[in-house]
Amino acid sequence: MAQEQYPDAALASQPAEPRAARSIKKSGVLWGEFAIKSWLASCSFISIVTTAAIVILLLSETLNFFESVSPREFFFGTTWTPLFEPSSFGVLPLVWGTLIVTIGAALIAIPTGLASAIYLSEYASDRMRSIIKPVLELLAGIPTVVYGYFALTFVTPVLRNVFPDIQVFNALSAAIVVGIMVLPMVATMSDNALRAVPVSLRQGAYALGATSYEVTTRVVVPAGLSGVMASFLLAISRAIGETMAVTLAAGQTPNMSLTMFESIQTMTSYIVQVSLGDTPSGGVAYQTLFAVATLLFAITLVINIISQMILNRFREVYE
Amino acid sequence: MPLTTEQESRHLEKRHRKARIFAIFCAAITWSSVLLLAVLLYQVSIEGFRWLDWQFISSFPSRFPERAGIKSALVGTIWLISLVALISIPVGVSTALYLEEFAGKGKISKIIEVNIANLAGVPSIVYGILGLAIFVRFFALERSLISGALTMSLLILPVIIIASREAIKTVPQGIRNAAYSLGATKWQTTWAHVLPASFPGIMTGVILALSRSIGETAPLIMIGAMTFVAFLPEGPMDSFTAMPIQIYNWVSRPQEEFHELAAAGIIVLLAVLLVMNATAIFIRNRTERRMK
Amino acid sequence: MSLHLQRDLEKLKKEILKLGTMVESAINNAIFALNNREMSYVDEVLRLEDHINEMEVKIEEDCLKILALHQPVAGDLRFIVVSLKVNNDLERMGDFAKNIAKRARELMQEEPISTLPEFVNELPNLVRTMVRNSLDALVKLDVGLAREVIAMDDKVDEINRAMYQEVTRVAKENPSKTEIAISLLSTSRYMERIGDLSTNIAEDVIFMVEGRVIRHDD
Amino acid sequence: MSLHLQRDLEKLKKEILKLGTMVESAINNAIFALNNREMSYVDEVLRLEDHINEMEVKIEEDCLKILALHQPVAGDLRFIVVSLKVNNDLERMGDFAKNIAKRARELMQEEPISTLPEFVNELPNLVRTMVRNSLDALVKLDVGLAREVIAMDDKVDEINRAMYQEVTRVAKENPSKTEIAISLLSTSRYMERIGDLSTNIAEDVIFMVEGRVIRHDD
Amino acid sequence: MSQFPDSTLAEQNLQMSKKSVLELRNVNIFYSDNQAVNDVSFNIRRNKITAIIGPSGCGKSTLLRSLNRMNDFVDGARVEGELIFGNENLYGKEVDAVEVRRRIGMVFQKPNPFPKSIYNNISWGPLINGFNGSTDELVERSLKQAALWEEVKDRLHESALNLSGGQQQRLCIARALAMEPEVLLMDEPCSALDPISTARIEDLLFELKSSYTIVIVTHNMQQAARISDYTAFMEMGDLIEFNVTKKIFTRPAMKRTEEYVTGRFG
Amino acid sequence: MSQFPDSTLAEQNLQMSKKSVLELRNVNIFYSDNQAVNDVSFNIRRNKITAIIGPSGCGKSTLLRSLNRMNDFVDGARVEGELIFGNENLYGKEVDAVEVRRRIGMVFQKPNPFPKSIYNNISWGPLINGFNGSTDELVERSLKQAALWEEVKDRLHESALNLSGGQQQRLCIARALAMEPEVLLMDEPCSALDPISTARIEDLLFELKSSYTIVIVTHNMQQAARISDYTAFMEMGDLIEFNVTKKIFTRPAMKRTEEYVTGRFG
Amino acid sequence: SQQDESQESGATGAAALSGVVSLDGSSTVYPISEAVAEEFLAVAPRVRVTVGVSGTGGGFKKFLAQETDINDASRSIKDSEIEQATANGIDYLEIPVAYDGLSVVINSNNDWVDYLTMEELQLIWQPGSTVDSWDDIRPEWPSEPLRLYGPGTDSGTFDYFTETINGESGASRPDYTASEDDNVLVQGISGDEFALGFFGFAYYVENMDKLQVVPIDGGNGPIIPTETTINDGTYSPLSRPIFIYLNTASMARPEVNEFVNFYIDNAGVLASEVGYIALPDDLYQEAKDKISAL
Ligand SMILES: Nc1ncnc2c1ncn2[C@@H]1O[C@H](COP(=O)(O)OP(=O)(O)OP(=O)(O)O)[C@@H](O)[C@H]1O
Ligand SMILES: Nc1ncnc2c1ncn2[C@@H]1O[C@H](COP(=O)(O)OP(=O)(O)OP(=O)(O)O)[C@@H](O)[C@H]1O
Ligand SMILES: [Mg+2]
Ligand SMILES: [Mg+2]
Ligand SMILES: O=P([O-])([O-])[O-]
Repeated sequence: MAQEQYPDAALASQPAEPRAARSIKKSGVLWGEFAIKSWLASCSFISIVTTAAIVILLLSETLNFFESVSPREFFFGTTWTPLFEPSSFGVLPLVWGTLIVTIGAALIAIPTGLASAIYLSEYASDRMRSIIKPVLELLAGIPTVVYGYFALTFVTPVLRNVFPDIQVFNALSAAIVVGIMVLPMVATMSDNALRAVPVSLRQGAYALGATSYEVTTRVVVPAGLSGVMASFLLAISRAIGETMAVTLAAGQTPNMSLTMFESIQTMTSYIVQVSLGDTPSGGVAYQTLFAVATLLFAITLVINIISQMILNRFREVYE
Repeated sequence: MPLTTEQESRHLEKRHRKARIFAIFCAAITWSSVLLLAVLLYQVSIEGFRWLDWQFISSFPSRFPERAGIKSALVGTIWLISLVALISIPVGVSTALYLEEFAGKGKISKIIEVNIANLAGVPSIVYGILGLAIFVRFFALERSLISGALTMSLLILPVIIIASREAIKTVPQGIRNAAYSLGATKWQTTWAHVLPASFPGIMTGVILALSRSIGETAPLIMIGAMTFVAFLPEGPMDSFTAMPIQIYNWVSRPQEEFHELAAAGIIVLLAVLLVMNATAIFIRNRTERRMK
Repeated sequence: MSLHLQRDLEKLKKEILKLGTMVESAINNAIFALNNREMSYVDEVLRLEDHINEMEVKIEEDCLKILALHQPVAGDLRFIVVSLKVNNDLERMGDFAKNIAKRARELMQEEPISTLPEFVNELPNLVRTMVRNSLDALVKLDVGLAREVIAMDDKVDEINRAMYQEVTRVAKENPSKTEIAISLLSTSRYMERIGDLSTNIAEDVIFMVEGRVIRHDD
Repeated sequence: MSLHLQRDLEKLKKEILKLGTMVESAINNAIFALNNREMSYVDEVLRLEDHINEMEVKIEEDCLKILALHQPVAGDLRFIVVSLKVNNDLERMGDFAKNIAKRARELMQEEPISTLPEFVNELPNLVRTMVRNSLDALVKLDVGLAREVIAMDDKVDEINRAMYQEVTRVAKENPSKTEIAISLLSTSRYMERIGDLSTNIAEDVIFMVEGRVIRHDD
Repeated sequence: MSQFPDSTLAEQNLQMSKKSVLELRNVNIFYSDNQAVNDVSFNIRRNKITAIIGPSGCGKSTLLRSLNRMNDFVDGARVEGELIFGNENLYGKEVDAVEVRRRIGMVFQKPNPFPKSIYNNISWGPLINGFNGSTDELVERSLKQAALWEEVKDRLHESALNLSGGQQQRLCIARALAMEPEVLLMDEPCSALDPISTARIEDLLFELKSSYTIVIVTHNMQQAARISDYTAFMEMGDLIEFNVTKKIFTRPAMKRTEEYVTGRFG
Repeated sequence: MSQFPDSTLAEQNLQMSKKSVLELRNVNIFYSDNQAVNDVSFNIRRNKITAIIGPSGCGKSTLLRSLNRMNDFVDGARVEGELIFGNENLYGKEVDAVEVRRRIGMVFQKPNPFPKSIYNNISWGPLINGFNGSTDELVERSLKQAALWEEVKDRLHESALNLSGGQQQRLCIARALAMEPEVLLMDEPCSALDPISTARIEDLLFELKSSYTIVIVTHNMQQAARISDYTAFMEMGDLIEFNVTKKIFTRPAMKRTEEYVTGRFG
Repeated sequence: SQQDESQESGATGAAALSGVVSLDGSSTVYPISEAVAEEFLAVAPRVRVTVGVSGTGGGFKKFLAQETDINDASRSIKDSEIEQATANGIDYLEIPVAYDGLSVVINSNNDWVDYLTMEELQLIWQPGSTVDSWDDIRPEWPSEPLRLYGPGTDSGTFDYFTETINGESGASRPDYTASEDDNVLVQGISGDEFALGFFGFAYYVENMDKLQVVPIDGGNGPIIPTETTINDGTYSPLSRPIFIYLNTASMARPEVNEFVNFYIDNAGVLASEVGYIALPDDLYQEAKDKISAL
């Protein structure tokens, strides 16, 4: 009988009609439940605290920086030589360097990553996929320093055979290795997204007499676009934030060169240069680090907000 | 009556050709990515294999390449990764659970969401600066394993949170309803059903996140992980070194032998990564199979 | 609702009406044959009766088909069940028309005897009206008309009883007319039965519309 | 299959059988009353007839319920449709039993006349057998038995025709017996009709088992 | 507005309150500002199967979920009016929703076994609710009640996900029964199943009603017709007719009910 | 083995081959080593609706998919025997599966519109197949045929995913019709829909059969009964009975068919 | 939590010492500190010596936050750092430990450069320099583009080079290929026929097969950097001392004291082992004196 199953002090004295006797009223506050919820909530506040800490840390020094350097020079200047004498604080070359490496990496990682994802989800057998996917994931775990040297000792020499006048340090090979580095992210996440496209859609297309090419490019990829875009954006974020490989491969020459054959400097590589280098703290030169980091933070924030908006748009379309 | 007319079949032939070319193209791209990895591994291993022996694993760093080893870095990395896992997995998964299961769909969760997405794009070196300021200096944890682990945890938390949330989202609502309708509280439901069911997806995030943290150099240097450490850390408050730092250091030495040592170090690092990923994938597959 | 079911129900309705018309005309012909001693009308009735039988089987099969294929409920279901019964009733009306026609054929051979005027005029008219009205009530789902039909039945019974008195009187007075008298009594009974069956149909209509069984209410 | 449907079908079957038993006993009582001039049996028949009517309404409602709630097909559906018809037929047998009982009551008042021995013995036996066998055939789904019932109907018709001859002869010879003769003829006709209805039931059994309509096959 | 045709009241002819487990009195349910259920009142009889039918979106599921406060998990859902269960209003301030759900079980449209063993699927609910008897017995008894014991007794510790759809649904029923609920709510429990499994579950419900009170939402009118004792017909949030099932399907009191059950809608 | 009871042959009473679009002759279908369909032979009549019914797992879907070579996408699936379509064996070496699927359309259990506009959903198939007439007209014609035009004509360029389930399924039918197929295969096309949408689609099929040949797999026997002209009953991969639908549901020739349609199985 | 277990100093007592000695700072000095730490381990196995690499500047930050005992520095402490030290009340001691020669190098295929003068170097590297082809330096040299390589602006090497050549630390033309990693520069120059660059002497020594070093004329004729020329000061303007800075307060800890002494005793030998040039002995002695004076 029920009252034997669910021992309850109030119940023991009323064996006659356990069900009617038992009340559905609350017996007290659930402290355990409350404590757990508080713990979970506080965990999620860590991200807010982290962001706040980053912002405070970066902004305080950045404000100091703007006391000595005019925002006009910083945002619109085209020469970045904060550590030279005479120094100059136009951040555009760094932004430009970041831009071309990111774009280059995206141009490499996105098409190839997507093609790989298509291969994995549409053509490869399950066995093949279960082998290739972890292999690609391994590419994501290789230390970035290693990628940097890979660029210098393998990619650039290979490139030289094609473009003899390419410099030793160049944006192109940096973009290539960063592209390789984020490729697994695009490939595996897009693969997940494409596989999430219901089989029924593919069947629907095949049943209309479509070929595999038509089904993939016109139905599956558009249908999985939301997840695919998410992977692109995450990959781009990662490419923007990538540090060591770029520093090693692209050199550290702030430069607004139009070709990718020359050495450039990205914002991240400038941040490493200053923070791991020789610059004494306190001076304007040191504060540039924070100004650049703040700008980078702001850029990634804007990209993220825009991409959230884009993603939400796509989500609405494909439910 | 033939199935197709002459003109139709010509058109069809064209479409078939396109499809074939596309399939071959995609396969070629994928295999060249795999090939690239092979080239990379080959590059690394021809340089490093010569040095890869027990002596290398079991020795501390040295100025003599033939005596130098990766022991302290390897142990440091294992310590670091374990601590990072201990810190970041519970916190990350808790955050994900909170956002998916407990928080409403209000402004605050939206803000937290954008926040986390944004943190995923902050360069690692900035986390280094943050870790130095907060853990090393403010909390006076010094240049210890725990400072490194906390910093690294902050760095990878967004990845774990985002992946875990996606995994939790895929848990069918039906399972929750089933538990609630049995008179379970929210936490009982979450703990007994949502969490186990989303486990494989969470593991994927953990793999990606820990892989990233195992190879990160800059933030560790920033918060002051050592390079030469000739002893093994015994607790989280000890100073430490880690494999990427050791590798970075060797690589920037003038002597060719050290470059080769670096390659050997990379092989060890990849092996650790492989073991870790394999374990995680194994656990993931096992739970996945149990779920199926 | 399914067009298919709607179509099938429409078709069934039409068939029932057609059967009704056939039965009505068989009854009319039989009565005409009886009153006017017209042999050709007897033949017509026999021919019709064959068609009525065929039609009845077809309607029953259609009802079965609709039940099996569309599984109707509520009003639709009642309509099918009523159709089954009306179908049955109409076929029996046909049978009685045939019987009347047969008696008419027998009576043609004999000298006519004088009988009640109600039997010659009122009864056939009453019965014909009942049949027509019951079918009308079915078509129009007119409960009022159905109740009128039911009310008419009393008059029919009354005439039939009167006929019995009259016929026994005739037979007793003139034993040689006994066969004719019995035949006439039979036709009267057949007409009374047709009236009864019309009453059944009317009751079924009420059941169909109101969902209430009233046939044993009296 | 649904236990629910199975249960309802079982119940329906039982009810039909019960109705059959009631009808059979009404017929037996009516014939007994007729042959043995037993007034109490007449009353019993009238009492039974009331129950039969109630039962018939109930069975029809149950059939409707099963059709509406379970939407049976194939064999089950045919069973319900046959039940509807058998139900109807049994109720009419009940009506005829009542009529026989009423005639019996009339005849009791009068001197008995001698009539055909077949009418007194064979016809009632035949009819009773037909009723019982048709119900048996229904219960056992015994097509052979059903065909036997159908075959017996010819004999019944024959006796009925003989009775007509006999009755007209008696009435002619002795006009004062005309009423009695007509009453006797009526009871004979009622029995013949009961036989017909048994034949209907037998035909329905064949339809149910074989899915073929045979009633107008002759 | 709810409608109680006279004929129904006449037929029921019993003291409702004694026979009723749950009484709905002027229940209104809102999603934010949209009203999904309008002023519905009827009683759910003990040891009977009550079916709720009606066109898609008429509020069947909403109403059903309100009966064990599963609506609490739907953002913006709000229930007004009284739902009396054992002298208490389910939505009273003092009432513990967790306890309500323990006492009023639910089975869902898609079978949703936990990805655990068959045994654990059944024992989990009672265990978290403090059951300390023999779980072996409990599991056996529940599975027997759900007519699943024979099929699974040799593999109680295998994953519940290896069962067929129909078996899974019966497992879900067994799981709900293990809590010994007073009322069992079911939202289209057979719509994901093939006809054989559906027939099994319908038979099961028929058996269960001797000990439980069952409320079932179904799109399948034939199913409602087959298994239920009472049927509530809803349309656009209104209770159009609540009646004995036989009545609803042979001679409904309301024209709209007739139109719906005969398929003449829209 | 397939069974053609005499009564059927008598009733059909026509030159089959002229009236048949597809002829199945001793069709066997295997999944790797498991045989899912055993030696099935029957003809699919032009401008008729043929329903395939049978218990879960009896091979209905497998058989249906074999009719337009959708089985090609199932690993290990193998079809033996002859499926004659316009004098050619569908599985002949010379036959192009893409072309087969163009001529024999298919509609699936769950509505699966492409996440594109309504207009593009319809025009896509013909366009990739080299259609070069007026797509506007094509879209309008197809939507009208699928009885959807009135409901969507003002929002042709909105996403098809905004449609209700029933509308989506009709869109999928329109999409298939736009290819002007000779045969339309449907695998449980209404099982995901509510009764109102189901009724709409059934009505639609009824209209369509004047111009198309339709083969439908359904779990819902009432549906098969309602809409089809011929019914094939399968069990464990065998074709037990192929007959006029009315026969199957009033007096099936085979005992097992009777048992199945009356619900006495297992 | 370290405790002094022995107050004694000297080799015999060292074995009993325990505690932590932490070094951080320049990557240039790191190899020497590592070598010292490694050797020290042999005499004082229970002392935990840690050496970090966070650059001279980064190292000073930690040093001035009293997080380290010793800072490796490839340049002298700067004014801003001195101010901070005073503010934090830190007393420190600079100890030179070795010389690092700056090598000016060219591609091994370059057959026209025989030597460069300090003036030419300044011409090339000064801020606003317009020299971008070899014949801008000397007209007889080929009219080919001149591509420059050098350490990143943030390294001690760069500071020293600019100070020496251009007269002001950090004053340089910015349009050269920069990398913080000298190995990377080696890669660059060895792959570029028209390259000219400079970096630490140790990296030249390890890559002599790939590059040519340019003799520098500092006024006394072209001199090639070698151990000898650096050690005796003849390769004068472009060789610099590298240092360790010690927090004098830490010297109170015997293990630090012991370590620093050990460092100075062995710096010369170990420096040359890892590619640097030992200081003249008297400089080491001077350092030892300063320490004992504490
Ligand atoms: N979570 C929700 N938020 C807002 N509105 C809702 C929500 N759930 C349901 N509704 C709305 O409430 C109404 C009733 O929905 P409900 O799900 O109860 O219908 P239903 O009768 O169960 O329909 P179905 O038969 O399709 O399951 C619908 O108009 C629906 O759109
Ligand atoms: N891809 C497959 N690989 C192996 N076996 C399969 C595959 N698909 C189906 N089968 C097997 O083939 C048989 C027939 O399956 P099929 O899907 O045709 O049945 P069905 O009649 O459509 O059933 P349902 O009514 O459940 O859809 C089943 O035994 C099934 O297990
Ligand atoms: Mg619902
Ligand atoms: Mg199927
Ligand atoms: O690391 P450095 O300060 O020597 O460049």
